[in-house]
Amino acid sequence: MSFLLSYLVLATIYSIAALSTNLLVGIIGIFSVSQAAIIGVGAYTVALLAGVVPFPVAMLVAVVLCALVNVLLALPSLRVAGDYFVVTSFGCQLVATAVFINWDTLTGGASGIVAIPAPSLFGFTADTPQTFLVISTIALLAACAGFWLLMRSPFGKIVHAIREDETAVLAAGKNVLRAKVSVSAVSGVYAGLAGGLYATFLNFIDPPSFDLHVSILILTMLVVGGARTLAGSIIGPFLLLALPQLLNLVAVPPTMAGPLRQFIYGALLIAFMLFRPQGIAGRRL
Amino acid sequence: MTLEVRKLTAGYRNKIVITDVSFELAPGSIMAFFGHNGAGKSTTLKTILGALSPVEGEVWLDGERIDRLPIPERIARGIRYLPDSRGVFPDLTVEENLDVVARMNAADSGARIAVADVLSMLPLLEARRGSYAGTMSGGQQQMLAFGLALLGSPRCILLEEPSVGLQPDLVEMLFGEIRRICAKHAISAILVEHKIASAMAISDHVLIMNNGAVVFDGPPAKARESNFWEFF
Amino acid sequence: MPLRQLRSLAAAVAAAVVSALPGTLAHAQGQPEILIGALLPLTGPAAPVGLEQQQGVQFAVDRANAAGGIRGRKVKAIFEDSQAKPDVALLSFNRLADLENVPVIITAFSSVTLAIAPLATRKKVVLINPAAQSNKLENASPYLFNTIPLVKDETSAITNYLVNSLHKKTAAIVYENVAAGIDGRDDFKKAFEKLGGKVVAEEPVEFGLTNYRPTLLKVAAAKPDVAFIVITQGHPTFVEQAAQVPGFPVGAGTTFVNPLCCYAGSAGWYQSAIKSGIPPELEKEFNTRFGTKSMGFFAREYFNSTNVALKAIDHLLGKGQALNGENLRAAIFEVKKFGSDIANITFDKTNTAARGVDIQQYTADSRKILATEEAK
Amino acid sequence: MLFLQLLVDGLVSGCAIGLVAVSFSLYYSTTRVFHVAHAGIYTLGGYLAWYGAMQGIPFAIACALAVAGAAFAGAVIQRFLYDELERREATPLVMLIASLGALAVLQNGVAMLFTPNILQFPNPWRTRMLDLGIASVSYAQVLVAASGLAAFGALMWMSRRTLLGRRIRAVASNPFLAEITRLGPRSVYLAVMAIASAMAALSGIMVGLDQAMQPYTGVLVLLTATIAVIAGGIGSLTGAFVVAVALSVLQNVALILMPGRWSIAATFALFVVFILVKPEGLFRKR
Repeated sequence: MSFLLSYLVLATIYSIAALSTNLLVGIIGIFSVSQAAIIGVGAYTVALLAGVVPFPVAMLVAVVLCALVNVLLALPSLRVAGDYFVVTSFGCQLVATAVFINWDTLTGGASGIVAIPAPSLFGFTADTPQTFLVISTIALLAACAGFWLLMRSPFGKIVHAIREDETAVLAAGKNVLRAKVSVSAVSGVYAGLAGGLYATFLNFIDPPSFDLHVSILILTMLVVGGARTLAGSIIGPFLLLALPQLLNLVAVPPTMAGPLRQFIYGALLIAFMLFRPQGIAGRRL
Repeated sequence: MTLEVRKLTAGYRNKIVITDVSFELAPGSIMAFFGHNGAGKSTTLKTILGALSPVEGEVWLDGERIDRLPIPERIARGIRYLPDSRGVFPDLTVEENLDVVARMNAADSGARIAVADVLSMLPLLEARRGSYAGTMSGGQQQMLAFGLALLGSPRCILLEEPSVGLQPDLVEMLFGEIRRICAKHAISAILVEHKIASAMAISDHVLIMNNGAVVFDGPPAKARESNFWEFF
Repeated sequence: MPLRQLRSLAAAVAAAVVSALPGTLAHAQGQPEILIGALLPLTGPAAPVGLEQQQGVQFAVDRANAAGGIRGRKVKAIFEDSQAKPDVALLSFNRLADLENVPVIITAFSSVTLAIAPLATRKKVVLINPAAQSNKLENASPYLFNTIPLVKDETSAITNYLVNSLHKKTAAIVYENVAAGIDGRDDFKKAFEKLGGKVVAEEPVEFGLTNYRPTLLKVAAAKPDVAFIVITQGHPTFVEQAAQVPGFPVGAGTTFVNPLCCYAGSAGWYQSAIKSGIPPELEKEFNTRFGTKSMGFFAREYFNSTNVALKAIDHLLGKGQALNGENLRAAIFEVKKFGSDIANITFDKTNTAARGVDIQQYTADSRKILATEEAK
Repeated sequence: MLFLQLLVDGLVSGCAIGLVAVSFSLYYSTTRVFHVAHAGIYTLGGYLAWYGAMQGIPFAIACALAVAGAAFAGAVIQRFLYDELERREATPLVMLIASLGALAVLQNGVAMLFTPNILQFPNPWRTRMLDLGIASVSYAQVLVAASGLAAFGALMWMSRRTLLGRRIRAVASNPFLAEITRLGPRSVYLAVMAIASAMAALSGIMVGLDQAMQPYTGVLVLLTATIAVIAGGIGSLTGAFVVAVALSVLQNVALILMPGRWSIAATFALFVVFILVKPEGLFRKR
């Protein structure tokens, strides 16, 4: 059943991506639509390094780089808030996609990078969905544990307070800047992790794998699953990745199938926002 | 009685702020309304206006029960509200401010006060007709806000801290206008104010609240003698 | 969402699942259907192309069934949406391979095909690529068959003609900023410069956008002898806007630009074309079936490639062998020559078909063949 | 002259983007809802007009019907989505996500109804050329520019001179006061949405007439427009229009110096820098 297994692998990878987005959007309230760009940075880094250095080293470099880039992209939110930042974030996403496509000496351009080696660790190579699922599940569990600990820490409480009322936290003498930067960095680490796993699982990456639609898909996963909670970031990806497979069972004319699926995604977003904005297992947005 | 508030209990989500508030207001009379921050003054005014729904109690205006009506319906019957700030449309000129409100309320039966009346009542506005409201001083904006509240056929004006940010001479002038216009047009007013002396000077009636309950209700003379000032 | 609504939603989903089940279970009884998979971009910006490809596949399947099926067995095409995205395609591939157990999958788009090629090798599923031309497809998988020459081969044919027969010395390149366009750009540049030509401008157009004017103006301003065009979408609009640009040079391209033909604005332009014919009665049948005006390049190639798969399956069943990917791969090499009204495709040791290439020139309402370079 | 032709083409496309920018700005500054689905309305307008034209309806009438249809669609979104959300006290984030949902519904609804193919209008006159001396433009381009300028002018006039215009500005600048002075903010929102949708649709129709249409192109147009709105200064209609035209001209003319493949990225990178340096926009609101 490698269909089921590869579905599970992708769902775990997207869960890590959703956690990354959750940290920014749900936890500190930076509405980012450029998470796919960060995941892309992680994926390209690992793809380029995978054959050169051992897998864990490539992963480490990707994770650090992503943390840096994510902090850099989140910085404008300190200066411009709300809808302004959404547009800035859109802009960052488009710039990233253009770089992936046009910096072709490094990224392979629009044709992407093929034959990325599967991850190998202590002589054990994860080149099937079965073995990869072990790696991706461990990664997801680690990410969940990190998220859980972060939320329970005193630091997590400050972060929640910032989303509720930033000025009050500032007035209380807490370091808002440090809190925001730290959470962005953790979010970047998660994105790098997701990107590295994605590249080594698919063995192939190209710019559209990290474009605006992917950012919005991850956001949709987060929203449907439920923002601000751990469970939401996991339920969402598992559900939304399964949905197209379910829809395949419904008899519709093949020409309609594709737009219909996107149509249903849209309708789902509307329905959730109207009737259950906290998603399936989240808290009030 | 223009306004009767009977046993009003109201508040926000899961939090009752005022309990059992009752008072009456005669036509043309001004009620000074005092109390600490958080005593329930604003909540009372907002419940009369309709921005909050009462949990219990009733509000009557000119013999009609209005506490279940939506805000615009209450405005149509003569309730007016002057917020403590942002009482004007900053992107419109003085004339446009008055014009748009007057025209949207022109269909009311018995609309008595027109734009021209307001301009003659508040000559300061006449001089600034073409200015954008947002560019005017706080005092001028407060005058305009008061003017907007007068348009149509007001019966009862709820004034929330009208003196905030005004120079003392302007406060006296504004309060004088309020007194004069209310008397002339038989409009009643509730005046929430922390400039106690100035407010008392133009009031017929004083209401003091503490912790969501009315602790004093009587004429200004009696209020001056009472011991409720320890609350302030 | 109130519980009641949730429940009715769940009921609707369940009903849909149940109603679809008989269809998927049908082949479990009696003479089993022959299933072939097709992984096409049915949504997103690439959907117009995907839908045309889908019609081609469906047309071949319909005709096979109308003729009594393959050795008495009905054929069914199972379509999966790739959205032209590798990760979506990966899941769809696994669905087709694991759940439906198809021996062969017809693919589209270089990125998608490249992403699933390693899996196809591992799972022994034949991939047939009828239209993607990325050079990386050449050695992507022993199970991948390209029924179309890759971009470098076709490009060299038209480039030869431009330089040697038409004596063009300078060229500008207008390319779509996606894999196919970029490959085309690079291959043309390499081939053209090798023959002594000079590329004076390289200008991209964004996929899915329809304002070509700034690009066209810039190309015209470079005053090249010829403009090499690599776009896969929006051809009529492209010609229309090129005609509005004074001094726009004569255009040239490969099979991709087939639909540029036959407008006043593109009269005199050249293209190479993978030799592929279409009998008028077949095109008419296609048009009646799908309500189209012509059977486009993608429809033809996907129709033909589906027939390649069916013919190999027929060969396999004729030998009494089990229908699986491994046997099918061998069968394709055994059959070797797949002749049809549309094209003669030969797999001679390599996985990429050798096909003849025509050099055509357009008039305002038709095209004529100037030269033909036969398959080597 | 390459430069002049690029300049003129940029001005023409700028009028179309300007119209989207102005309508987005009008709606955003009045309601503070970041209405991403505006891109879907832009797309819908073009397809409705195309459908009318394909039925043999004269272009002007098809255009009018499509504009009315788009205005109606916008009003439906306002009434049954944004109003409902506001009643539920939804946060801006929830509104934005719902709007993204509405965008997907509109784009894919159009794709399902009219196919996702690139479609062209059947009217033959649209490609005829007009020589302006310094540059030449198609009849359709003339219509793009003329409709953009006319609609912008009409909006400015409406905003200054009519009761509705004053109500809109009043509601935009102080919604609570508008509620308690009976200016009817809800009906103003509905009217603003209808007007904004009509304008976006007009732009979508004219661009579709000039170039061609695809269900998914509206997003990039809207993004460029929102950049113009923010750079122009939120609430300044003139700012939005002027910056949109300037942006379009800049994108076109910059091609002389820069490879085209970097132009979209350059625009957005420039914007990100701009927003950090001057977040209040170029045209300060009074």
